[in-house]
Amino acid sequence: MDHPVILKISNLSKSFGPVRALRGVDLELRRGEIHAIAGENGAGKSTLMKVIDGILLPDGGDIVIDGKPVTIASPTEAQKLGIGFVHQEIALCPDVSVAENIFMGVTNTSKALLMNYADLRKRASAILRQLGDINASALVRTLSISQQQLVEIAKALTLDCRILIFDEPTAALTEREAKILFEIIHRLASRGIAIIYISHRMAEIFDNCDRVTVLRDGRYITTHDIRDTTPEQVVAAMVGRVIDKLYPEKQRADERSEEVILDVSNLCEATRFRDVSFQLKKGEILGLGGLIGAGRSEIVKGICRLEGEVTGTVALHGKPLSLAHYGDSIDAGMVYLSEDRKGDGLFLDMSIASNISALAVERVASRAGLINAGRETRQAQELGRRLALKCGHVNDAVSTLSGGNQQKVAIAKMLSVAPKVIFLDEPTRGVDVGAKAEIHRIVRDLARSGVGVIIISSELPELIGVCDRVLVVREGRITGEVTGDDMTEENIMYLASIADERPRAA
Amino acid sequence: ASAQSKFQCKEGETYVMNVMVSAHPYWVPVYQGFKQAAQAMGCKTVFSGTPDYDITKQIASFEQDLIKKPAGVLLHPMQADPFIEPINAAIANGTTVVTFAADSPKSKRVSYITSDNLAEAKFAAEEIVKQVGDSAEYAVLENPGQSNHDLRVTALIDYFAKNYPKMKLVGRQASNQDATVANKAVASMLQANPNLKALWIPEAGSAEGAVAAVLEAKAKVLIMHADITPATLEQIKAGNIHMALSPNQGMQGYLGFVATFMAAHPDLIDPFNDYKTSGFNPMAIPFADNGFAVITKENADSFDLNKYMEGRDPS
Amino acid sequence: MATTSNPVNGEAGSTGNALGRLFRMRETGLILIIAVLFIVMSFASPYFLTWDNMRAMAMAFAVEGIVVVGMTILLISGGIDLSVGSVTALAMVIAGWLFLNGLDPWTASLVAIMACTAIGAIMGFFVTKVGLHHFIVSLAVMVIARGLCLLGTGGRPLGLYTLPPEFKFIGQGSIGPIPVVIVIFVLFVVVFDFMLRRTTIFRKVFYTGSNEKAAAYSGIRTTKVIFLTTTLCAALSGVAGIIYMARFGSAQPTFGVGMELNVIAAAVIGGASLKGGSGTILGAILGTILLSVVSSSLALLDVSIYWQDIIRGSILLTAVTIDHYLNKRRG
Amino acid sequence: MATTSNPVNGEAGSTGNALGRLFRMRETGLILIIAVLFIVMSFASPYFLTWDNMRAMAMAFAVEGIVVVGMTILLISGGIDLSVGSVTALAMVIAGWLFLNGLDPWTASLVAIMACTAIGAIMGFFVTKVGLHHFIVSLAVMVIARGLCLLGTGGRPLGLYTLPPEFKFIGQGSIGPIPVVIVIFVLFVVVFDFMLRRTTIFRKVFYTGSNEKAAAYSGIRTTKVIFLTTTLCAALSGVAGIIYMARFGSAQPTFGVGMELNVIAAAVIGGASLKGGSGTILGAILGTILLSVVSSSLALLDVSIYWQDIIRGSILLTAVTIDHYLNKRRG
Ligand SMILES: Nc1ncnc2c1ncn2[C@@H]1O[C@H](COP(=O)(O)OP(=O)(O)OP(=O)(O)O)[C@@H](O)[C@H]1O
Ligand SMILES: Nc1ncnc2c1ncn2[C@@H]1O[C@H](COP(=O)(O)OP(=O)(O)OP(=O)(O)O)[C@@H](O)[C@H]1O
Ligand SMILES: [Mg+2]
Ligand SMILES: [Mg+2]
Repeated sequence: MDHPVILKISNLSKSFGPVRALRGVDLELRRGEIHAIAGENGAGKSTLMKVIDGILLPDGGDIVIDGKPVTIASPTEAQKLGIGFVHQEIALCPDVSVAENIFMGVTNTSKALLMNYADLRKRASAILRQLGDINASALVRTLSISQQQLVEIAKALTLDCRILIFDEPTAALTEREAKILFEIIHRLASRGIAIIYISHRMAEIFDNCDRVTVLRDGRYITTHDIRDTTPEQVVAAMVGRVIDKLYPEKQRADERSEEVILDVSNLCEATRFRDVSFQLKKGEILGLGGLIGAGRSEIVKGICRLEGEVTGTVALHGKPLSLAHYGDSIDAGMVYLSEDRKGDGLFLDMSIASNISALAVERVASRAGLINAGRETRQAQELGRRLALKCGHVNDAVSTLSGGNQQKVAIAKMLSVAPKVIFLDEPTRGVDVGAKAEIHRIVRDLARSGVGVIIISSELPELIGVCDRVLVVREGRITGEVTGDDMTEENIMYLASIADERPRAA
Repeated sequence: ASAQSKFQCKEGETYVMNVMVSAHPYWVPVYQGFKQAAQAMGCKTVFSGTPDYDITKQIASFEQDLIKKPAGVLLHPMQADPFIEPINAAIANGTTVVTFAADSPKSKRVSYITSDNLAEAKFAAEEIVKQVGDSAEYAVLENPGQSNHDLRVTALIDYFAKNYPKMKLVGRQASNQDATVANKAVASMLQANPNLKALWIPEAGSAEGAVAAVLEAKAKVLIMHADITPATLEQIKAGNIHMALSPNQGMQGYLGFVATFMAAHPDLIDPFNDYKTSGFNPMAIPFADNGFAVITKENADSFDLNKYMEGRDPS
Repeated sequence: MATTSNPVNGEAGSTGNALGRLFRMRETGLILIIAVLFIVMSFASPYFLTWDNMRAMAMAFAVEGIVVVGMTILLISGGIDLSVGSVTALAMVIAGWLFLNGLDPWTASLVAIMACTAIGAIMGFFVTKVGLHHFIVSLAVMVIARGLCLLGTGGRPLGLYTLPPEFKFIGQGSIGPIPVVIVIFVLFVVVFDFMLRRTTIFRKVFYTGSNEKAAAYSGIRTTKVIFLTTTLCAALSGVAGIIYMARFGSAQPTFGVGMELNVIAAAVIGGASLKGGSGTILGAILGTILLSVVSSSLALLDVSIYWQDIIRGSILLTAVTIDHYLNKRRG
Repeated sequence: MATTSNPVNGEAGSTGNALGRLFRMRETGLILIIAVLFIVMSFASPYFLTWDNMRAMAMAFAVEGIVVVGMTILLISGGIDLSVGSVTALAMVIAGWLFLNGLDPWTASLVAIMACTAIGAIMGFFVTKVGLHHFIVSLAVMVIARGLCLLGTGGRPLGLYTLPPEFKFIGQGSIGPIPVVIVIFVLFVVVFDFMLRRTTIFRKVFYTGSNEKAAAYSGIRTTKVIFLTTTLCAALSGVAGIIYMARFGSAQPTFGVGMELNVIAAAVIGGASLKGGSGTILGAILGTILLSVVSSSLALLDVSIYWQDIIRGSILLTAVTIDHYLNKRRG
């Protein structure tokens, strides 16, 4: 029953200066299988994929395709060998239409002299229709981050390939899009295409993949048939220990408080949302659920005056706030972790330390406004340790970190100001299981210590696992609320997608 | 009309003075002379050209002048050859052209009015020898590409080489009419040549920077330059610049106007030559020298352009 | 949703009719502004809307327009070139010098253009292989090329009055009532505008400029693209230099000083981004026309030279502000 | 057992001694290159390593260095300013004109600097409120400011020989053996270098230039930052203009043409990125020194003017290439 091996990698290694990202990695990929790669943040998964795609040249090791040893020197050569790649970091051309982005690789190798835009648009629309609602003529610049992720996926689907790599494609997607994606992936696999699938979501791996290979610290650890293993085993192989609890304990009954930290009422914005009212109580973690584009991010950004002209009132600890600007919101103690860490979360070329202090540089400065480099470094080290940040030195540029570690820097930045209310938009996007549990624990500690926490997550298990209460948003309105045992994926999905807005019978 | 002088313009008869880098102060007294002559003869004048150092733009402005059918244009062509066709086309269409301060010799322009750069250079050379002797070190600044400045410099060097072979050229730097560049260049020259005795500069802008460098280095160097600006004038008064040679801009404009007017009215003359059969303009003056003035401490007060322009209309 | 699509980038929203498409075009704002300028000017001066004035105005920007084409493509790919003025002058000087030394003017011109192309290739090398920034490389080349001009001529213009009439025809002749220079200019604009909008090769220029990494991930050899656009810009500067030479019948070592700012400004006014990824030839040429019409108009109206710069700068600022509001969406 | 890779640590950086830190500095490459140039020159000319020559060379870049400071800060914030030359000239013209009309030179200078600051604020307004690009706004302002210079002087330099000696002292005096100009220059460099490295306010300039959106998402009022850096650059140009005026004893309406390229080049050579987010004052000043030392050396050696540009451009290209390799990591 075993299909023939299409790609075989042995003893592959790759270093970035002193950082040994890959040290003797093996991988075997068979026709028609969906092969998961698991590993902590910075384990070397993306680096391995970049080597396979010809973006990075390995320092040593062999790559064999169809029994023939190959060297893959560029993405073009990878394409010729039939390798397609959906990148972890979205890499699209913002000034160019969706259709052209999708067919960029095809255009590149095409022998045609002239562009056929009508045809591109037609074909792009056909692919996009499977994935979601995106206009093929829109400029990528105007898309939300999740829509861009879908475009990335669409891009890979156009390639005529035998090996297709997905590097955390669902990190920015909701359950619904992820489900569609898996249908597509299974279809492709059944046609004999070999799929490499990288994810930190164990459920996805176990629901969809055939085999899983685990990397740790750039080393090959093991490969298992999914049928012969369990999530616990995989996680243990990843982190080298057993993680017993993925989610921290929820709010206990005796911890419930009627004290309102944040009171939002009748918040409206011209186009994106209206009549948003809710209360955040002391000690609880409030979740916002919904489909892509429902407007969750917009609501939260509206509350802390990051975007849009909003009306309505926001009161913190009973005191109505008059915020003109996000700076005021930070001063008042409300901070927002962006869902787009690369676009508006981080200063990629700047050091880890200065990224972490960016939210309030004053905190690492003397009263006269002089930055104390020692204090800045120490702050970064402390927060880095708390979040298990894996990096060389806190003075290195953030761009040298793996995706998940960049996310940790973004979170560290939020924590640096000791906020009163913290809005976390997709806080564990791309973060590995261990660190995720760590972040969840930190969030719970924050809530316990009286900080208001609101989490937006497209990963329903996370929402359910972490939050005490979930508000569901659809088309810019809050359409329902679930708590306790009602917090199920079905209920949330139902509220997020029903056509009419009948209040749900409790 | 018989009572009126023939040296008068008809109603609306207009003469244009067209230049490049039109905001340069050099043109100001030239245009005053041009206007004074025109007013005396009841003619209208227009000052035109391009503010840029750009030949394409100057040609465009020249061609746009022609659209308005002026009687004549007194032109300072930025480059000789590019203006051949435009000048010839203008003359074919009934607008006469006279050049000044720079020429387009291969064109059919009727006359050329200029100061004699060779004479200026020779005068400067003799004056330098008079002041510092005939066996001293000297240096020059220059602006490669600008013909009249080139001439002032090369003529002086040649003159020394031929007549005073013991004069030693120790520095030759491009300053491109920029005071700061000149300042830097002269500062270095002074370091490299402690025995430098004299400095010849073909225009005034560079002289402003050069004199600052000489003062900053506390060196004793004789500075001579061509043209004049209020700043160098004050340096002359203070004795920091020895002397400046300034073309008679007023005469250049005045003579320029008269020559253009004459060229536009060839019927006023019936000379003893073959102009009727050969078809050339009988009013042609192949070359007219407007002369130059020597500015020293003694007469400096008469060369204050700002004072001169008080109460006068620059346009 | 999110359909604020802009057809700048070839992907013309061909759903609407022709008129609708015109209104959505990036260039419409500029066309309107130029139209208003024309209307105002034709009231202000009876000479403005004459054939001769139009011809004179067009002649003033036509050759520079060819350089603008090259610069726009380079800007789209994310580069910039400060050396265009010097390289244009160098083309004149090389061709002129070779001609005066006995070569026929056509061969001389070809050699000169090839030399400029080589200079572009050298810049491309320093940018793509060494990894320096376009700005600094082209600045150095600007200085070096100017030096070569001076060295080749001793600082004096080369008189090329003896160029054969067939050659001068390029710069001075007319086809019917239309100057050859303008015909050549229109040809370059139309061809490159079409290629940039429609050919697969030039689309890669947009991809590279918009996000070099994304383009590279799609298999586009971005360094090759940048190398080529850098070379092309220098080559077109060389072509412009030859046409200038034919037009002026001389080679001027000091020609084109400061041209780079004018050329870049035209492209930017026309919608090219200094960050790369966007721009059109049509827009850049409209930018050139705008700048040129303003200068020409001030000269035609005999505006005092002491006021010209002030008015010119103010019109420029006003025009880009209006254009910006007309294209508000592109922030 | 969890991770064998480097733990988060900050000590590694501060463990090295001062020498080690020096070697890791961005500016070390430039310092080395300049040092080599000095060594070569001191063999080539006996006059090079004299106090007088050092003083003369320093005087050659000191005032422009103040503009370089402003430009570097502006570049770090992601902007650019082409108008610095015109604005410098305008400061001279305004102060000179007011002085000739009876105002005392100190007040006149203050008014002039305030006027330049206002021009910077206007540019800042167009960039941050209207949303235009720095390039095009400052280009328009460059033209307008030059026009104002011409209008204010009728194109003629203003002779200011009558400036009182206390005022001329700024530009021509010495404190001990050191010219006041150089003292002022060093003061500006030290103060701004320190502020840029250490103060929270200037750190926000880096954030803004590195990623404007992320800066906004960190609560930084990026438009305010950009407005201020734009204004500061113009104000420093004004200061430079006043010092030039005191030094030359005249106000030249055509002063500083082309200065912008020199100033930007210096900053870029010194490591400032045209994309914003990086750069240091020290580096930019080293860039200025490099450019200036090369020019001075060529003049000192009396290299033929026809060769100077070629050599200058080549040294520039060589220097940035070497510096690039010495800083390889920053690609
Ligand atoms: N360009 C680079 N320069 C220096 N170090 C790098 C670079 N890219 C990756 N690394 C390092 O290589 C290691 C592996 O990174 P990689 O991106 O492959 O991790 P990953 O397994 O994909 O992690 P994640 O789950 O967070 O995406 C990390 O330590 C990272 O910091
Ligand atoms: N910059 C923008 N320009 C125009 N429309 C935008 C922009 N950003 C977001 N939108 C639109 O606003 C709506 C809500 O956006 P958003 O994607 O942030 O919602 P969300 O509920 O947070 O979903 P997600 O899961 O994608 O974060 C969507 O229709 C989106 O397309
Ligand atoms: Mg990764
Ligand atoms: Mg969102």
